[in-house]
Amino acid sequence: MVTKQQILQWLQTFATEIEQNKDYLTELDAAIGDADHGINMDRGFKKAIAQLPTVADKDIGSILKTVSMTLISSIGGASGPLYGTLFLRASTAVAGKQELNEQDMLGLLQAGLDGVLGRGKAQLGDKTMLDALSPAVTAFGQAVGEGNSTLEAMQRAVAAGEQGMKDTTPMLAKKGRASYLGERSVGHQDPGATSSYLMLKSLLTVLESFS
Amino acid sequence: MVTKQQILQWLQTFATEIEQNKDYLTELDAAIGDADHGINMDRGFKKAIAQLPTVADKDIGSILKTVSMTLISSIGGASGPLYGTLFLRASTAVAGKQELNEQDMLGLLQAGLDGVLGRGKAQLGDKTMLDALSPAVTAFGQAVGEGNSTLEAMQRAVAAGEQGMKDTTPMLAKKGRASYLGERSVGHQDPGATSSYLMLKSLLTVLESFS
Amino acid sequence: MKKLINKSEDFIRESLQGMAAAHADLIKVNYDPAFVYRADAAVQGKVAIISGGGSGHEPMHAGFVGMGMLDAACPGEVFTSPTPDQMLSAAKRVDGGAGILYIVKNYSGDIMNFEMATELARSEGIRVLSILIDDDVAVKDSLYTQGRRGVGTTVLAEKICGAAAQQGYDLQRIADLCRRVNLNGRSLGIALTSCTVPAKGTPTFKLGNQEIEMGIGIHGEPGRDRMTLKSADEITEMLALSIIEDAPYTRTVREWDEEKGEWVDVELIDPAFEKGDKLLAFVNSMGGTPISELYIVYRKLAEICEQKGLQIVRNLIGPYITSLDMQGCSITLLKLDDEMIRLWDAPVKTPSLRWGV
Amino acid sequence: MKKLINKSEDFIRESLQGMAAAHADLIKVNYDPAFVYRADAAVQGKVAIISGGGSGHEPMHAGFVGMGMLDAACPGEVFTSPTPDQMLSAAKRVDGGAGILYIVKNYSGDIMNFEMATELARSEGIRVLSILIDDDVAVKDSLYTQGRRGVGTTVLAEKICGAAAQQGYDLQRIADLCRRVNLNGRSLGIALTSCTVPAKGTPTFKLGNQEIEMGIGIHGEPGRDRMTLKSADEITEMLALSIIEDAPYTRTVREWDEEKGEWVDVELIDPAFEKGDKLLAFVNSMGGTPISELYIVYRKLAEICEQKGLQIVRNLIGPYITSLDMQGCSITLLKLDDEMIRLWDAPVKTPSLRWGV
Ligand SMILES: Nc1ncnc2c1ncn2[C@@H]1O[C@H](COP(=O)(O)OP(=O)(O)O)[C@@H](O)[C@H]1O
Ligand SMILES: Nc1ncnc2c1ncn2[C@@H]1O[C@H](COP(=O)(O)OP(=O)(O)O)[C@@H](O)[C@H]1O
Ligand SMILES: [Mg+2]
Ligand SMILES: [Mg+2]
Ligand SMILES: [Mg+2]
Ligand SMILES: [Mg+2]
Repeated sequence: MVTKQQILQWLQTFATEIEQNKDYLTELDAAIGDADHGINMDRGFKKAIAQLPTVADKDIGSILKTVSMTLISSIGGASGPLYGTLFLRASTAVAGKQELNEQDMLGLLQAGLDGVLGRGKAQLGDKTMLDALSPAVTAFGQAVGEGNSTLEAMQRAVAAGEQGMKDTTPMLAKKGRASYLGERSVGHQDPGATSSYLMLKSLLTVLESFS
Repeated sequence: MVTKQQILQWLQTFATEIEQNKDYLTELDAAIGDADHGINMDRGFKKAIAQLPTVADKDIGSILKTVSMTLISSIGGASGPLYGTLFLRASTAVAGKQELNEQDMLGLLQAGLDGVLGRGKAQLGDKTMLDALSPAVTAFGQAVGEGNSTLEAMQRAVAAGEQGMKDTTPMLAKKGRASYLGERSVGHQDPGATSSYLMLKSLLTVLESFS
Repeated sequence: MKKLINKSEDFIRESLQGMAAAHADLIKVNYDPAFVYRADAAVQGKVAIISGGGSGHEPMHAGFVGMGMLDAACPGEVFTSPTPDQMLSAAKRVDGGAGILYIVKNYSGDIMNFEMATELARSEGIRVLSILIDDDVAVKDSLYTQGRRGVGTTVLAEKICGAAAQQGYDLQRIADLCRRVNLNGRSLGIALTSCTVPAKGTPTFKLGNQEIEMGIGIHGEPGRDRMTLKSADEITEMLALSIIEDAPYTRTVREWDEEKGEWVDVELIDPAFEKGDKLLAFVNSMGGTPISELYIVYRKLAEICEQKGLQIVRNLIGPYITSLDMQGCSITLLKLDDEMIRLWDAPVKTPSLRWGV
Repeated sequence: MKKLINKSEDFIRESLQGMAAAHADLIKVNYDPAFVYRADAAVQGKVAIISGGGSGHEPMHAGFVGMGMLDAACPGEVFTSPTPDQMLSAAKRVDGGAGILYIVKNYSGDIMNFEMATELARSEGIRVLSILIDDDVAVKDSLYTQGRRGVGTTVLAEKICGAAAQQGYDLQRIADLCRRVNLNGRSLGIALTSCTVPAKGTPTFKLGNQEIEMGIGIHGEPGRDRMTLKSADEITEMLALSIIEDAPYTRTVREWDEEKGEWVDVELIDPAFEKGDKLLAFVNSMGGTPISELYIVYRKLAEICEQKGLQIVRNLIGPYITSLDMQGCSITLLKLDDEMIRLWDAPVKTPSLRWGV
C-alpha cells in the first residue's frame, strides 16, 4: 500500500530533484527549445510544495488536485498545462483515497498519462515527455498484471521510463518548440521526457526508502 | 625656395602618412575621444588629393584653398573646421605665389596656426593639435630669424612639434571631446596633436628629398 | 549577464510597475494574476481583444494595450506562455458583453493554456473565440508537427482587429478578419547574437564571431540554419525571397464552433503572394539592433518587392516583437485588402503604437 | 563586428535611402550634401528648425523631421559633426522666410561647423540664430573647458521648439524658448557595453563582464568612472540623484547678437531642481537595451522623484538618442512650465515621434 505520507514525500522528493536538476533541464531545453524547462518546473513545484501543509490532512486526491491547480496557475508554457493536467486527472482517479494499492497506482499513472495525451495531442515518437511516460506506465501495468508489488512494478516502470527518455535523443521532434528545428532536433534528449523520468524516479526512491 | 611641386608633394605625402597611420590615430582617439580621428582625416585628405590634378597648374594659394574647401566639406567633426581653417588661412597668406621663400613659409605656417587658434579658441596646454603646432611654428620662426634655410628651420620645427605632441600625454584636456573625461584624459597622447606632427614631418620629408 | 534589472525573479513585475507608472492614462496593471488592461475597461458593447504570451518580446503585447488595439495582455514568465487564470481574470475584467477574441500564437504552451482559459471562460458564461497566428515560414512542414510559429503577423493582427473592435465589428466578424490577416501574413527572422534570459544568466545559444542563425523564432530557440555572416543586402534577400516565394501553406487548426459548441478541426491555406499584391512591410528589430540598420534592410526589401511587382503601401519599422536583447531582425509581409488598410490607418493610442489621436 | 550593414562607407547613405523609401509622405532626402527635410518644405512664413550632428544616434535627428518638429536634419559621418555645406544647403532648402534656428549640441566639432554654416548663411541673406544644448551633468567643470555635452535634452528641445515654430512663434521667441529648455534640462548616461563604430569594426572601449561606464556621452567616448555592475535600482539612483542634486551650473556661451551683428559671450545659469517642480522624465535606451529594462529604470526614477517632491507630469521612454548598438541608458529630467507642456503635447508627425495627428 502506498500511503498518503509516501505520496507527500514523493512530491517533496520530486521538487528537490527538479531543483537539483534545474540547470541541467534548462540546458537541455536551450539546445532544442527556449532554455526554460528547469526554471519553469522549479517555479511550479516550489509553489506546489509550499501548498502541501494546507492540505496534508486531506485525502490523496485532494492533495494531487492542489498540486495540479498550483502547477496550472504558476508554470505556464507547455509544461504547466501538461503536468497540471497529469496531476488533475491523477487526482480524479484516486479521489477520496487515503492509501493506494497496486490497481489504484496503475489508475493514477494511467489517468495522468491520458491527461497528457489529451492535452498535448502528441503521439509516441514525437520526442516529448510522452516518450518517457508511456513506456513506463505500460511497464507498470504489465508488472502489476503479472502480480508484482507496487515497488517491483515501479522499478520496471522507471527502467522503461529511463530507456524511453534516452530514446528521445535520436528522435526528430514533431511537437513542442523542438519541432521548429526540424532535423536539427535530432541528437538531443528531450527536456520534458527527462523531467518525467525524474518524477518516476522520485516515486521509486520514496517507495524504496519505505520498504 | 619651396616650389609648387614640393607643396603638391607635401600634400600627397601627408595624405599617405595619414592613410598609414589611420588606425593608430583612431586608436588614440578611442582612448580619449570617439574613435574616428584617423577615419576623419583619411576621408578628408583622400578627397583633397583627388582634387589636386584639377588645380596643379594654379598658384600655391589656389592649391591650398582647394584643399581647405575639400576638407571643410568632407571631414566634419572638430578636425574638419580646424584643418580646413588652417589651410584656408595658409592659402590666403601665400595667395598668387608659385614658390615660397623662408618668410613666405613662416607666413604660411603662422597664418595656419592663427586660423586654428581663432576657430578652436583653445589655449596652449589644453591638449589639442595646438600643442604640437604652436611650438613648431615658434621654432620655425626663430630659426628663420637666425638666418637658417627653410630646410633647417623645418628640421627644428619638426623636432619642436614632436616634443609638443609628446608633451600632450600628461596634460589634462580642456578642449575637444577629451575634456569630458576630466582626470581620465591624463596619460594619453592627443590624436590631433599627432596628426599635426605628421603634417609637419611630411613637409620635412619632402624638403629633404629635394635637397 | 549585464542588464538593467534587479533580481531576475522581479524582472517582469518591476517592468510592469514601470509601465503602469509611465502610462497611467492608457493602461492599468493587475499583478496577481498578472495582466495589463485598458484604463477605461470594460468598454461596454465592444468586443474585447486579449492577447498574451511569454514576456521578453516587449513592447508586444502589453505595449499594445489601449484604444484601438488590445483590451488586455497577459504576460507570462520570460518566453513562457501565461497561465489560464491570467487569461480568465483578464477576460472577466475587460468583457464588455460583446464577447472576447483571444489572439494566440501557435506554440504548444500558448495553445494549451489558452484552450484551458477558453473552456474556463465559457463555463462562466463569457463568449470567447480564439484565432491562432502561425506565420513563420522558417518552419516548413506542418503535416505531423506543431506547424509554424506565430511571430510578426501577431502585431499586425492585433492592430487591425483592435481597430475593428473599436469600430463596432461583432465577434465573429473580428475572428474572421483575424484569421484572414494571419493567412495573408508571413514572416522570417535572423539572429546576429543570442539573447540572454535573465533567470538563466547566460546566452541561450552561442554564435561565433562570423556566424548568424537563420530562421530563428522569438524565444532564443535556435534557427533552422547556422551560416556565416553576410551583408545586409544578402540577408534581406534571403529573408524576403523565402517569404515571397513561399508556396501556399496548408494546415489543420482547432477552432471553436459556436453552433456545435465544440472544438472542430479546420483546414486553412495561406495563399501565395502574387504580382500586384499590396503589402504592409514590417521590418522588426529583435531588440538589440538599432533602427539605422533596420532602414538598411528596408531599403533592400523595398527594392526586391518592386522587382517582384509587389507594392508596399504601408510599413512598420522598429522593435515591436523582440527577444530581449537579441541582435537581429525579422521581416513580415502582409498582403493587404482595402478593409485592412482602412483598419491599419485607424487611430490607435497605446504605449508603443500611437497615431491618429 | 556583426551588423546589418553592407560596406561601412555606405552605412549612412543606405540607411537614409531606407528612411526615404519608408517615409516618403513625411520626409525627403538630399544626398550630396546629405540632409533630410520635411516633404512639404519650405513652409512659407514659418521659422525653420534645423538640427544635425554625427550619425549613429538614430532616430535623432533625421527621425524627428516632420510636422511639428524639425524642418531639416544634417547627418554627419558616424559620431562626426556634419559639415557647413550640409547645414547651408539644408537652410536654403527649408527657409520659409521667417528665419532659421540651428539647434546645436555642445561639441567642439559641432560648434565650429555650425558657426561656419551660420556665417555662410548670413552672407547669403538668411536669418539664422543658433542655440547650444549642454545638459550632461557628467561633465562637472566648465570654467576652462569645453563644458557640458549636449545629450538627451536635445530631443526635448527639438520637439518643443518644433511645436512653437508650427504655431507661428517668431525666430527670437523660439530661440529664447530653446535656451530655456536647455537651461531646465539635465541628463546623465551609463553604458553596459561599448558600441562598435562600423568603420572601425571593433568596440570603442572594452568593459569587463562585471564593469559599467558611468557618465558616458553618446559617441562611445569613455565615461567619467568605471565601476562594477550594479542593480537597476542602484544605477537609477546614481543617475537620478546626480541629476536632481546637481548645483546651479554657470557657463559662458557664444550667441549671435542680431542687433550688433556679431558673436557675443553670454553667461547662462541652469537653475537647480526644486521641490514642487513639474518634470518631463525621459528614459532613453543607448540602442541595445530593450524597453522592458527601461521600464524598470522608470519605475525607480518615478519613486525617487516622488520622494524628492518632484512631480513627473510627462514622460518619454524608448530609444531616441542612441549610440549605435550600445547597451545602457540615459535619464533626462526637464523642468516644465505650462508653455512647454502645451508645446510638448502639440501634434507631431515624424518617422519616430508621432502623436495628436
Ligand atoms: N504537445 C505536447 N505534448 C506532450 N509534451 C509536450 C508537448 N509540447 C511540449 N511538450 C513537452 O514540453 C517540454 C517543454 O516544456 P517547457 O520548456 O517547460 O515549455 P515551453 O516549450 O513552453 O518552453 C518538451 O520538452 C516536451 O517534452
Ligand atoms: N577647440 C579646439 N581647438 C583645437 N583643437 C581641437 C579643438 N577641439 C578638438 N581639437 C582637436 O581635434 C582632435 C579631434 O579630432 P576628431 O577626432 O577628428 O574630431 P571629433 O572630436 O569631432 O571626433 C583632438 O585630438 C584635438 O587635437
Ligand atoms: Mg521551454
Ligand atoms: Mg574624434
Ligand atoms: Mg518557454
Ligand atoms: Mg567624431
